[in-house]
Amino acid sequence: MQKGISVKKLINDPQSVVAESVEGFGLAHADVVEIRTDPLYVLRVGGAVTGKVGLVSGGGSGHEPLHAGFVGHGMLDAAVPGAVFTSPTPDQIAPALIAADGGAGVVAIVKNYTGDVLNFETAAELAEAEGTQVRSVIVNDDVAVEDSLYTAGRRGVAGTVAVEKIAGAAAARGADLDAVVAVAEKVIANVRTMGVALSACTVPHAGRPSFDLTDDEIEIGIGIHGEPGRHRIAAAPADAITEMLLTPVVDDLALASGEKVLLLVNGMGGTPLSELYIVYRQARSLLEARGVEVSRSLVGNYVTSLEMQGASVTVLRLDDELTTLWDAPVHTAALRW
Amino acid sequence: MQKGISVKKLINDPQSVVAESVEGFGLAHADVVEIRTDPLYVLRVGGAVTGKVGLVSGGGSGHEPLHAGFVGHGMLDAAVPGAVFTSPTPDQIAPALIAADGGAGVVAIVKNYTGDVLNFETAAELAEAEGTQVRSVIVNDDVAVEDSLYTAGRRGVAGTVAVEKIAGAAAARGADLDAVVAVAEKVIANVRTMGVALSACTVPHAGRPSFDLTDDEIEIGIGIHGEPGRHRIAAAPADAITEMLLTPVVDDLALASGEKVLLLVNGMGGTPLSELYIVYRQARSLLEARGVEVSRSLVGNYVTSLEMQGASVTVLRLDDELTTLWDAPVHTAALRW
Amino acid sequence: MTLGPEWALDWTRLTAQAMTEHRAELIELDRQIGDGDHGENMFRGFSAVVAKLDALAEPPTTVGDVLKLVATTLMSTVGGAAGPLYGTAYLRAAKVTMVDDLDGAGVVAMLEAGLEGIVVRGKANPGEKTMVDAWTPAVAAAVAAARDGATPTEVLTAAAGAAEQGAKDTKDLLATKGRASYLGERSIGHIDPGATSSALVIRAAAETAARVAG
Amino acid sequence: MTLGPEWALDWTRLTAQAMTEHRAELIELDRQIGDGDHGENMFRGFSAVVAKLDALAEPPTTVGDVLKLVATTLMSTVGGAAGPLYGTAYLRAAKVTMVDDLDGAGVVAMLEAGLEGIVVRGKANPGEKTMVDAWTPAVAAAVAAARDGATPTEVLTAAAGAAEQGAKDTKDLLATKGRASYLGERSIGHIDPGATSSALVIRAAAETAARVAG
Ligand SMILES: Nc1ncnc2c1ncn2[C@@H]1O[C@H](COP(=O)(O)OP(=O)(O)O)[C@@H](O)[C@H]1O
Ligand SMILES: Nc1ncnc2c1ncn2[C@@H]1O[C@H](COP(=O)(O)OP(=O)(O)O)[C@@H](O)[C@H]1O
Ligand SMILES: [Mg+2]
Ligand SMILES: [Mg+2]
Ligand SMILES: [Mg+2]
Ligand SMILES: [Mg+2]
Repeated sequence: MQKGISVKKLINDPQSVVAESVEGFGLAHADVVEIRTDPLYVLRVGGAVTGKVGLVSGGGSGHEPLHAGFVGHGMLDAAVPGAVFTSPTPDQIAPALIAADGGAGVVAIVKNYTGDVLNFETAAELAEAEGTQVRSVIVNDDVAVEDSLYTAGRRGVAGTVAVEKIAGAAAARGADLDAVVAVAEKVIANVRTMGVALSACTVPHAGRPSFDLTDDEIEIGIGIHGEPGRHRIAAAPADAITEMLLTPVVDDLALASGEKVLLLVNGMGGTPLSELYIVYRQARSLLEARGVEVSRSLVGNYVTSLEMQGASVTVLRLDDELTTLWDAPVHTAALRW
Repeated sequence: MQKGISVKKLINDPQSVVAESVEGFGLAHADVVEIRTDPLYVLRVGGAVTGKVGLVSGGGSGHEPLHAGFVGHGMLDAAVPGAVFTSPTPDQIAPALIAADGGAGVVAIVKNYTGDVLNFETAAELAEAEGTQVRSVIVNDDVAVEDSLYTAGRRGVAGTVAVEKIAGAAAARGADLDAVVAVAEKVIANVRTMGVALSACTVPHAGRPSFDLTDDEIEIGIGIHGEPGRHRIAAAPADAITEMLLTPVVDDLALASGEKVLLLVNGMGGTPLSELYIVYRQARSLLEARGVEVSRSLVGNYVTSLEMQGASVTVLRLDDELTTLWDAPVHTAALRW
Repeated sequence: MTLGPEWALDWTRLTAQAMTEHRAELIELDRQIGDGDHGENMFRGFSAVVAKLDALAEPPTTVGDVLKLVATTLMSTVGGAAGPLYGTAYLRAAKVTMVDDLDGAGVVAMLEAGLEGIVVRGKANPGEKTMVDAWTPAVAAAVAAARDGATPTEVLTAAAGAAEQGAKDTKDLLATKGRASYLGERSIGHIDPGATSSALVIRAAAETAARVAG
Repeated sequence: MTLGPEWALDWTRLTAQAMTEHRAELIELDRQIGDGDHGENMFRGFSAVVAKLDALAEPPTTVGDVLKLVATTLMSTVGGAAGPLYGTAYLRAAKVTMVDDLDGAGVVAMLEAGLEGIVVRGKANPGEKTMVDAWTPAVAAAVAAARDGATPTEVLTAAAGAAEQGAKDTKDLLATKGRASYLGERSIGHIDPGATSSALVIRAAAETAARVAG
């Protein structure tokens, strides 16, 4: 087997990974979340805030701290974890939607994968039947998936953090359902991401790495489910790789000189923070060379793919509204200011 | 070569890893730090606070976010990064000590390694010669190193975060040099750590993993420099491993029923957050079974060993003073509340 | 020979057994062009179905009762893309099988409803490298066999063979739906996991029908 | 024959060359029982020393001048344990060699001062598996040779052989100082990197002395 891959894990039974991990998470962060089991979901401590639009997200596990790490004040009201890399089921999602409803309706933030979209769709129907108004937004920031005519459409990846943070801030300051959906859609329209993998990851139940990569190969255009990327190239210096990631992002956004952006360098889980800052340094310098101002930054492991080594570069075009909402207070397990 | 090891990195020239990474770090966190080059160190933005005791730490790089990620308000005033896993030199440390001096003297927080101790010793002499009063505390929380008669003494590992946070809070609320040293020593006397590695890490210039481990072996009692541990055992479930880590920690602290503690589960860099919460869950349950109350928690990658897979369990005995100082506001790149 | 609720129970249990036996194979197929969970998802779902069957107080009185239980259980335990797709397929199939016994035409109607459910949910056309590429030839073969007056067992056996061939034939297809579509050209050369599990489901139907038929 | 500043320059450059050539070997030794940086540290330090030598405006007038430059440069570029230890060794050696020329006794005094610097800083006793275990036999051999009236070259050659043997003999020792001590029993069976680099330093001294002596 190739290097860069470990099949060893700090787990007990592969079947109970999600339940045990979420339980530990709930114990460690009892100041911001409470855990509901059977069905399993994570709720903001104290439950829905009366009169506030609720925000719910979810998806397969393995991307921690996404989504549970973003439940709390000023971001999500509930998160629904599926099995590792497997979208949760409607009977988990629907109760979370209902629990997050403070009477002003709920926005479901769904990453664009067939499974997530279908399961959230059904869940929304179930919740609506119980009297909870649900609106969904679909995050699809991954520019690696080029032509949506020939694919299931762009994937939702690291840009999800920006959607959750900004929509969460809008809801916290009292925006109504339409307004929260509108600002979420605005983020989605202005955020793009591209990722690289230096190694694969190992899904607990699979017991072997998600793809095979030799010592001098890397995958460009990966998603966050350990899937192979669009193409494989020879290993290259960080500066060159960063340019390969940033260029399609900037081009797709058609960023012009003078614009301001949020630059998010996201680790896939197994890459040292120090390397993320090397990528950040180069991405920032390339943006500045185009006259783009990096007015906000985030560097760290936010939307991961288990222990995969690699990173993604996300750019969000900012205006005053989005900047103010980004800066608004947030208090969750993984994001706080 | 064994699995669990990648020699691929998101870097450019191995010789410039630290400089580029720190540069990126400084750009991303210009709200809390400023970077000094030649010699290289990280300073709290705006420099020393007049009348406040300065706090400086440092050591080899490769443990990010330690120490630079803890520079800011309520924690460190300066951090000095050496080459990867190599203590910085006196001519880097001395200017940082001097720059952190607001007139009330400086406390140097040194992890107990021969290199760090010797280089900080020389630096303190140089800084004293320039009129900066320097006191040093030596962090040595690693219970894996059993008998200091036959070793260089216990190593400083993840407990360093608690020392820096709590001493930083004391300094921020106006404690004088003696008082800051006293509270740092109190933390040191009451904090213990033990770690495990599931895989090794690769130092950039070495180009090959720091030790060899087969697919069904793990190392118990590791440090944070990719060194092998005290012994090697067959891979085991997370709950069993956690017990092996927690037991010597609790025994060494002689924790009694009814006591309160801070429980820190620290990732070595390449282990998913979800697994750290599985370890946290079991460590907490074992502590509670002994009647020990986990009144504060921290789970995440704080003192890492590049991309090593593994974790450490740290317990700090808390009293009201330490709890209040732990809870005090902090605003750094990696710790904020 | 017709097929009743007893058969539907046998079919379901044999499907669960097939998912256990082929769990690793389906994981491996999904690892190649997806995210490596399809075998685990189907295994988890059908294990839950068997648990539900074991706990049944009353024996089901129609084929549709069994299929509805399978539908709701898969929907709430499988997750991913396969959960809603199989869930809807079984739900639609249940609606047209709320009868004691299925003859050849009844079996055809059941398969048609299943395929319809998948297409309604997933909006895939044939040739997009999905489970539709197992179900479409299966339904066509079933229709042809029934037209020739085949027994339910013969209808299902024809459908199973066609589904297996359909699944194999996904190898040369370029994926344009589901997770494999992200791979673009690199999806070619790999068999679709969902089409493979679909063929297992239909083969289990045929095998248990043959047993009932004696 | 005596050894002057020219020799000290040659010695230093040859040491730098040795650290370049043995960089990977020293990293590998340190990887086994330490943190894998010793070769890189010594390489970085002596590369900086050579850069400083190349930039010298005036040629140094004593051996001590050269050794002092080496000392301060190592101190500010090596880091880790080796930086302060070698730095202090060279600094102490410099203090006793502020002369034009060293005879056999002068060479002995230089080596003794170097060892003393290491011990003052690191507080290791012989047998703790550190660089002290190369320097201690080296000094002993140098003392013995000088007592027998050996030339500086002969003194250094004796010291180099003893240092090499001392470094080799660290293999069977249990480390109780430095990073290797954390390994406990597992440190046995590996040669100490710092003792090995020490032997390289002293061998370079002997080789360049032999060249000067013709
Ligand atoms: N739009 C679709 N229509 C029909 N089948 C689909 C569609 N999308 C995916 N599939 C099927 O689902 C299978 C994958 O299921 P699974 O791995 O369980 O879910 P996920 O893709 O969410 O991980 C694919 O092999 C394919 O056969
Ligand atoms: N207390 C000590 N006294 C003498 N030599 C020591 C001592 N501690 C360590 N050493 C030497 O230092 C060497 C390691 O140097 P190096 O790898 O550069 O530093 P570090 O251990 O900080 O990574 C060891 O091989 C040993 O010879
Ligand atoms: Mg999946
Ligand atoms: Mg070192
Ligand atoms: Mg899948
Ligand atoms: Mg070393």
